[in-house]
Amino acid sequence: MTFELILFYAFGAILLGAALAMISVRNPVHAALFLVVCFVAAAAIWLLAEAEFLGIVLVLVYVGAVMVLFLFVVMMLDINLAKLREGFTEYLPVGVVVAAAMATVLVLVITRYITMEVPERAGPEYANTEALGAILYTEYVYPFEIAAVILLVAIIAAISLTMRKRPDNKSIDPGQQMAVSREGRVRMVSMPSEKKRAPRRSAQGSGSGASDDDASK
Amino acid sequence: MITLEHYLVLAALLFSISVAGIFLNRKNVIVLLMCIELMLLAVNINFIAFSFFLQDLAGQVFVFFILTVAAAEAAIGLAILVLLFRNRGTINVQDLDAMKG
Amino acid sequence: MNFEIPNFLPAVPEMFVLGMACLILVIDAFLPDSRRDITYGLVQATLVAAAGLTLWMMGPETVLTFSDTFVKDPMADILKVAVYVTSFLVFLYARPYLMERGIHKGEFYILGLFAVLGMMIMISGHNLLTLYLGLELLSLSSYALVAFWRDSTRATEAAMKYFVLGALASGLLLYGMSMIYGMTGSLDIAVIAAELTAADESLNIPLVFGLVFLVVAIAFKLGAVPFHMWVPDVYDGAPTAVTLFIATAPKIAAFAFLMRLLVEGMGPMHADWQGMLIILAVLSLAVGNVIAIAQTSIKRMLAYSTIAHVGFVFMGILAGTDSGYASAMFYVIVYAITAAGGFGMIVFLSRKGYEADQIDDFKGLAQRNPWFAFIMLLLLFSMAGVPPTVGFYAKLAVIQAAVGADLVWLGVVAVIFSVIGAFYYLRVVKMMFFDAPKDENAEPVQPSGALATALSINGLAVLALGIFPGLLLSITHYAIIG
Amino acid sequence: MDTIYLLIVLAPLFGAIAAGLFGRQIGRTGAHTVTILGVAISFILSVVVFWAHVFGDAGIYNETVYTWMVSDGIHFEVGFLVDNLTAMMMLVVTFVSLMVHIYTIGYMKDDPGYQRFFAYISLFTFSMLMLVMANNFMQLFFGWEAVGLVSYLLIGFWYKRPTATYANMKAFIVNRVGDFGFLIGIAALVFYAGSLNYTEVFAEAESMRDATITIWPGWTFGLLDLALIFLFIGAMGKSAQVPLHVWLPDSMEGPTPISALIHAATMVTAGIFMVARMSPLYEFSVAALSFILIIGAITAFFMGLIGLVQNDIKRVVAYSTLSQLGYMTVALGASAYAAGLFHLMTHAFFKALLFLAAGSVIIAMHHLQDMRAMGGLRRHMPVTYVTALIGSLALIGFPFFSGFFSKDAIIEAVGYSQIPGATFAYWLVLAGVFVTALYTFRMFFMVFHGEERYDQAHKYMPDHGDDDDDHHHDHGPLQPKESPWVVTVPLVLLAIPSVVAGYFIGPMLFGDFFAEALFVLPEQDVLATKGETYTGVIAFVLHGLMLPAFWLAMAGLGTAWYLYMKRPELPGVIAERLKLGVRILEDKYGFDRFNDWFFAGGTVRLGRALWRYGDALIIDGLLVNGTARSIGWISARIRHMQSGFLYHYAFVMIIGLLVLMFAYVI
Amino acid sequence: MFADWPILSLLIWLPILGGFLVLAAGRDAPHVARRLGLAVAVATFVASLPLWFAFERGTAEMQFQELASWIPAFNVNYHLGVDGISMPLILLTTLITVVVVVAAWESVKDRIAYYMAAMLVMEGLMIGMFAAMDAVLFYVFFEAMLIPMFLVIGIWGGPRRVYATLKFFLYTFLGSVFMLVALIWMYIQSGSFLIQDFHALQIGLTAQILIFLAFFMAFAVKIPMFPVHTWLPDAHVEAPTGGSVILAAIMLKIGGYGFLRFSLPITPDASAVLDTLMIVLSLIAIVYIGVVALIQSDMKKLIAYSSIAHMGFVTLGFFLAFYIYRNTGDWEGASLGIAGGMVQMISHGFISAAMFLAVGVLYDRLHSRQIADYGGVVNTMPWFAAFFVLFAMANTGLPGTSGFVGEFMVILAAFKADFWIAFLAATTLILAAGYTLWLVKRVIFGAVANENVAGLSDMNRREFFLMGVLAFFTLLLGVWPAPLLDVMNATIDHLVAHIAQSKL
Repeated sequence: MTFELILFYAFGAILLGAALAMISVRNPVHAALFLVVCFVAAAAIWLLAEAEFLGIVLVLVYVGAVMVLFLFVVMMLDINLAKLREGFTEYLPVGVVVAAAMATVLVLVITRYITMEVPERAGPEYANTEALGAILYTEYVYPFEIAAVILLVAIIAAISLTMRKRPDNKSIDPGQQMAVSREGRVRMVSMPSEKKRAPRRSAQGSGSGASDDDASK
Repeated sequence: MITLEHYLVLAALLFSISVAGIFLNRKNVIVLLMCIELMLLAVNINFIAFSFFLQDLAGQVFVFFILTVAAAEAAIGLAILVLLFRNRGTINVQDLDAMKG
Repeated sequence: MNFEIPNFLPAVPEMFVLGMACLILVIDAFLPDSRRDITYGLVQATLVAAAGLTLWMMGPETVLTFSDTFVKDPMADILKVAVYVTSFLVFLYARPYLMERGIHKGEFYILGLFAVLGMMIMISGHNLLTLYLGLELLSLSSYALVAFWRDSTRATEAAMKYFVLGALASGLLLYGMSMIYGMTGSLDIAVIAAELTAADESLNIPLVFGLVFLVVAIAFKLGAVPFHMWVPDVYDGAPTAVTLFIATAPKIAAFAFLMRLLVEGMGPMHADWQGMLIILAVLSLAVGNVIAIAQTSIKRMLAYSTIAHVGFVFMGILAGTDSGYASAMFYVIVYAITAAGGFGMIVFLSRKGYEADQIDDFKGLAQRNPWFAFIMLLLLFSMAGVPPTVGFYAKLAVIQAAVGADLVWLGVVAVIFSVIGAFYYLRVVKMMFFDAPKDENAEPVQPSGALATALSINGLAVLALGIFPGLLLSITHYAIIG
Repeated sequence: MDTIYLLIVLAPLFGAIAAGLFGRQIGRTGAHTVTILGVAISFILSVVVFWAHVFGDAGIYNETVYTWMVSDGIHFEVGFLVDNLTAMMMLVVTFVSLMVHIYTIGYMKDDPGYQRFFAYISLFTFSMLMLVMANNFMQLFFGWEAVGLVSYLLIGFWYKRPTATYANMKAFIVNRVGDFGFLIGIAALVFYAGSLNYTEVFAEAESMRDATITIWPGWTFGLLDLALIFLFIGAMGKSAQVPLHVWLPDSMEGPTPISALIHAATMVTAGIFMVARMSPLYEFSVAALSFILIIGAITAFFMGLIGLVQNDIKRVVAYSTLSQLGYMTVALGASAYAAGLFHLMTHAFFKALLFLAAGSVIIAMHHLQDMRAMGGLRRHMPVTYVTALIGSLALIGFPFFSGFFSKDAIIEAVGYSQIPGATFAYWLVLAGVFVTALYTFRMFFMVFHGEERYDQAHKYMPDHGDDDDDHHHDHGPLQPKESPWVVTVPLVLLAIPSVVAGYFIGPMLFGDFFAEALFVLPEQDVLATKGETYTGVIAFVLHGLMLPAFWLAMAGLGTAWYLYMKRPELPGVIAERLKLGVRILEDKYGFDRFNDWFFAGGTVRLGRALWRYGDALIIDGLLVNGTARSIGWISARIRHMQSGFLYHYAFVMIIGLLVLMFAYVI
Repeated sequence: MFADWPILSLLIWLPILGGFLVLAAGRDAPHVARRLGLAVAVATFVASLPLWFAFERGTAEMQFQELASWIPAFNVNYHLGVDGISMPLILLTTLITVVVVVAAWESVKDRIAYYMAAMLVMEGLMIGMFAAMDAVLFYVFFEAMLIPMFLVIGIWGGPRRVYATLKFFLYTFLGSVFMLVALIWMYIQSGSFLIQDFHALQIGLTAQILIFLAFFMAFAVKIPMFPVHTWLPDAHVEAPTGGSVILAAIMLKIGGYGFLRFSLPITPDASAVLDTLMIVLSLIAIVYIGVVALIQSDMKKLIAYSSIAHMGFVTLGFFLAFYIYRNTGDWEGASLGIAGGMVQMISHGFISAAMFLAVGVLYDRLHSRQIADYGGVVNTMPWFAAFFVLFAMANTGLPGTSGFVGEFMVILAAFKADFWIAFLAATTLILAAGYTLWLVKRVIFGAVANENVAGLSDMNRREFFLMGVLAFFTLLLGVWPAPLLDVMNATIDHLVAHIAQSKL
């Protein structure tokens, strides 16, 4: 057993263990943290497969950004943990059986039918990032552009879905303030001469009406 | 010597775990999103392994894009999640049954 | 490193749409809520112009560019035009719906336009990567669109379900792609096909293994049983304007996706995926038609009917012949047009605070407005496949493909289920024509505006295409066979 | 000649159309004028034709009028075959019809359906003429059914009476049973001969004798026997032979003129005519002849017996008609076609006479038909009395009256016959003579002699038709008086041939009158045997006086006189003694009850069961709605697959994936 | 001179476009709708007359052919033509439509323009179906016809109209889709949708049997045969008078036409194998349905069942051929049976139309179809009673009426096949008389049953005209069927010669 293999097994075990933990823990924060462990372990394994750039990206982008986003959301949402506890063990057997069946099929096919010669390790002069960069902007320029669009869509979507004007927000719109005209603010009401209580009411009514108009602009 | 099978089996197991996670998880939508990330990770391992064993960078490029998309996906997913929480006050998967039949 | 500047010309429509999308995005940001019509107009103009561009550039030859990640062939051109047309109709129908509910926002059109772009990319994808990215672009836009009505609890829930299942399907697709990539060593569709032809027997199992994942993902996207579970809930939960969108044009793109992946890429493995598609087709026909009967919501009913229609589309494809593909393409386009009309009718009948998404809401439509009852009748009979509507020729074509592939039994199964299916379409017709309107909507429907005109044209198109199906059939034949 | 034949047929049709469709416009007088004119033209021309054929040298006329259609090489045509047989039938039909037309003017004078009635009887005349003049089976069948139709319309003429509408339906359906056989018989003949034309079919007769048909594996049947027996079933329906006789007594619900015309003189004899017309075929089938003989004999005797217990004057005559038809049938069965036809002719006259006389009585009794309320009418209605006496004597076969000749000829012919069953038939027809005389004079005495019992009229008044407008019987005690001339003249005119028609026995039976029309195998030619000894009318009568038939008739007459004139209380006592027998007779042997219960009721019960269990339960309930329901049920169940839960959806997807994988990878 | 004119296209599109015109012009003006509807119907009828007069007798060729490319992708053509089988049916259709349009004059009060339009469109579609020489064209018309009929029953029908119309639609739809598969299969084999090419196709026995069964599903439902007949009584009972008339007079004929046009010539060997089945089912229709008709308490249901029984004669006549051949060794008699079936179809078109119209006349007055609600109608409606009795008699197959001709021919032919077939078929003489006359007795005869009947008024001029027209044709065909047979004989002889050739 080579050192590489030992590393592989070690990280593999960490990866799988963390994955199992992730799907079984109750607390989503813990789950997120286990996922981080998964990513890190996977990054290590990728390094073993000479995908240095992607390994680093995984840690930087994923752990650094995406998982933080996850954690952020988890923390932000005030989730009732007690309620989230129910029903896991009840369906566990079925789930395990199906997952095991799936794993069995996958593993069987892989081990039985797929073999490739282990290639020579690249020399130290080989720069994975450079090679990747070279084709990314030439051969894969079209997908690259699409990826950009996808990110743009994600931005638009995220903003349009989550950004909202809070109705209880008390901020003032300066533009609106500036645009106000006299006519819009005060309405002169000619009233017939009246008796007793009636005049006060009517004056109040027209006044509030004017301010309503303003607010709606 | 790490053979292709090693990677692929690892990815397969990871894949199976994530699948199990998706349909076992009845508590929390956010964990579902994480399971999906896990699944993409498994796929990425596959691609990287193949890329290495085929000595072909296309696999890695693919992974690169998968990571990009996954990030975008996560953003949208989380946005929907937030929206869901705002609307319903819960992200319990079992409560998402307004539509059925 | 020898790198050539790629030929951008074939991708001009894509570039145009992208540019316009970005432009509109910017313009929209500066528009007040009351001026959203400008966004709408620009988007529609973009679609029209894109259609013009595509038609102008249309040619019989197959052009590959961007290192063979992009393909332009007659099928791509025609499907793109179909997407533009359908999307145009969709936006047209959606506008009054959005306006009445106060959600007439630019995002809808912009996301829609990005989705159209995603579809175009899928249609022109010639590489697993571009296909995947196009799919994701479409999917992500769709997820956002479904959740787009933020105040609707149902819409949000639907979006969540759609998203999770969609992501799962993407995962499966990627897993399959990784296997195909591993076995053939390439992401290029043409290379994959060539490798498959040359591949020896030992590779067969892992290839089928990968193929299963691809088929599952495609089935998910089209909504074939048992990967259909999202369809009813999403159709039901999404605002009707969005349902309208995701139920129509993306099916065309999904068809293209299927064509590129299975037919062009995995063509040599036809024998394998034929069997899978048969299973899916039969299941879709059965489950879709049977469950639709029990529905009370017309959106859910149409959702299940979509599932059944997917079964028919598969029937055309699994025949594995050019005429089969052409028939499936015909079917998909016809379905998109018809479904647009069907959902458009729901939009047409709905108003603020009243979604008209229950089958009951169609009661007495013939008394309230006979013309639109007639239009809806045409649409429903087209879905049921009753001549002289175009739906019949769609069914005729795919059944012919299946029978031509010596799958007579499949044709028989299909027609039996189409009879079961006819029942629930007829139920709607029955309510429209034979029942009295519900009390709360007894007043006549006043047709107004572009929606009414477009719906009429849509319905009559279903009839006109039924009386003269030759043109569209010839076009699809041209697209596939040349 | 063509024009004449066409005119004979079409004149009554024209009259019928005129009276039927434009009855309101032309009025009552117009209606009877035009129809009588039509029939009179027919009659006169028939006389001309008869003259030309019998005394002139007009050969057999057999021409096609027009081709009805051609299919598969078979020509379906309308055409006329006129020979002596046809000429005689035409004469009888048009003569009796004319008489009835005239009589009807008086009989129906108060009826609101006057024009309609004339239209019907004219239409009948047309149909009957089509029947007798047919030269092919299709036209025969046409006439056959058309007379049935008119009979249906006329029996139900007083459509307000439930009994009348019941009777006409019964008549039609029972006739249809016969027609059913008739049609199969025709089909069988066409099957072999490939033609509908008489001559062409007759030409095949001899060769058809050897043809067989397998009805059931292992059970072959002579084709000719089969065809002819089925044809005769048609005749049984039309000529009211047991067991298809049940409609005829009920048909008396119709107005009396049509009882005379249709149910005595003409239509019911169509069966006799048909068999005689088919003699070239029947001669080759001993089985069919034997069948005819036995059926005829049974009808002749047993239907006569029922006549003994009837109290309705028309029903007595009706049962007498049944019995006499039995005699004619027996004659046919014995190959004595000419005798049958001869009896047909004489019977037409005297039975029409009797019916019209009965009608005259009924008019006088204000539509009362029960003989128990009559009596002593001879004082009030001399003409009717005399003519009825002539008719009765003719019926019982009193020497020198027409019935004597024809009946004697039949009885003797049967006596000579060698057809299986002839002996049985002989004894029955002989016994029938006594019965005939008994019931005839029972009726005669009860009606015209004895004390007047009009005061009992209310007891026997029919309970139907009382909502009608003109059947007035609410005035004081009955004062019968002689009928008007339009009634009595036909009586007299019919009485004449009732007496003299018998004298044609020489040429008709033993001469060559029917030589061209009838065909009799020499070994079966009983009339020829009889004819060897025939020397003249007087000799025939004298010879007849030696025969048992005459004495039986006299005995019957005597018994009737004794029982109803001398000792009127005796019949009651006898009826008491022979309770069971009387019950059976009054029950008409239970035919009606059995038919109602078994055929009518059974079919309705069967229909109800088939409908309820076959159509409603199994096909609709189980198969059609059951399928719909089960699909709905399945739908309602499996829609719950769509549970709304995300993890279920994912689970289903994964299971789907696994299934595909297991199916295609492993 | 007419042979080159596009008469068939005219006959198809004139009523269809006319129907839409009626709809457009008469939506708010019932008078316009009625008059225009009648004008279109009459114009179509007049336009169909040249078919009769210019039709070349004595040839089995398709005449008045029109050919235009329609769906080149599938080699489907707009190919029309008529022969001796379809031409009389087209004329029947144009005539009956006039009758139906007139019949709706007063009795349809609600949405008359739609009604007229539905009827006219249906007319065009039915004519198209009879005239189609291309299988897809045939199928399109065949199915499209369901839509207007579906609406007619559903909108203007009785209380259970929804159940009835859904049943009608789904039954017929289920039947026809199998035919579609069969047509497609044959297209795959022959590369053409031309029906004549199908006729020429050599097909193995198993395939023939399957195709036969597919056609059987379509046409047996349509005609209808036992045991797929139960939609008919329901549809008839619930349909408005005009709907019943069209249904009985023409739509049922489509099944018979299909058997002649498709089943027999395309799958003669399968027909020979399965003819016992067909004959047994036909005889069941005659006997079983006849008995069931007897006990119906609803007039329309009774007549509907009687229609099924009469259609039993049609199918019986059609499928006797092989039996005759087996029994006698030659084909003589086969065309007699087929011609008999055809005559029966035409005749039934008149008689059933008249019977349903008669029920409609009563229904318009008392709004009941229950026999028990009537009695003694003759007292108040003598002219109606006269017509009713006439048509009742025609229904029982009385010679001199058209009802007789077909039955007579079929029974003659049946005897050539087998004694028992003829025997059972002939029982219709008794059964038909039973149920029809019992109906007559209960409805028409007797004393006035209740004050409703006492208040009836006799037919008006319009009703009189309708009855008169149908009576005229019923009698004409009964007295002189030769012209009809002259038209059909050549075609039928050709058909028999064709089916005598094995395709194996």
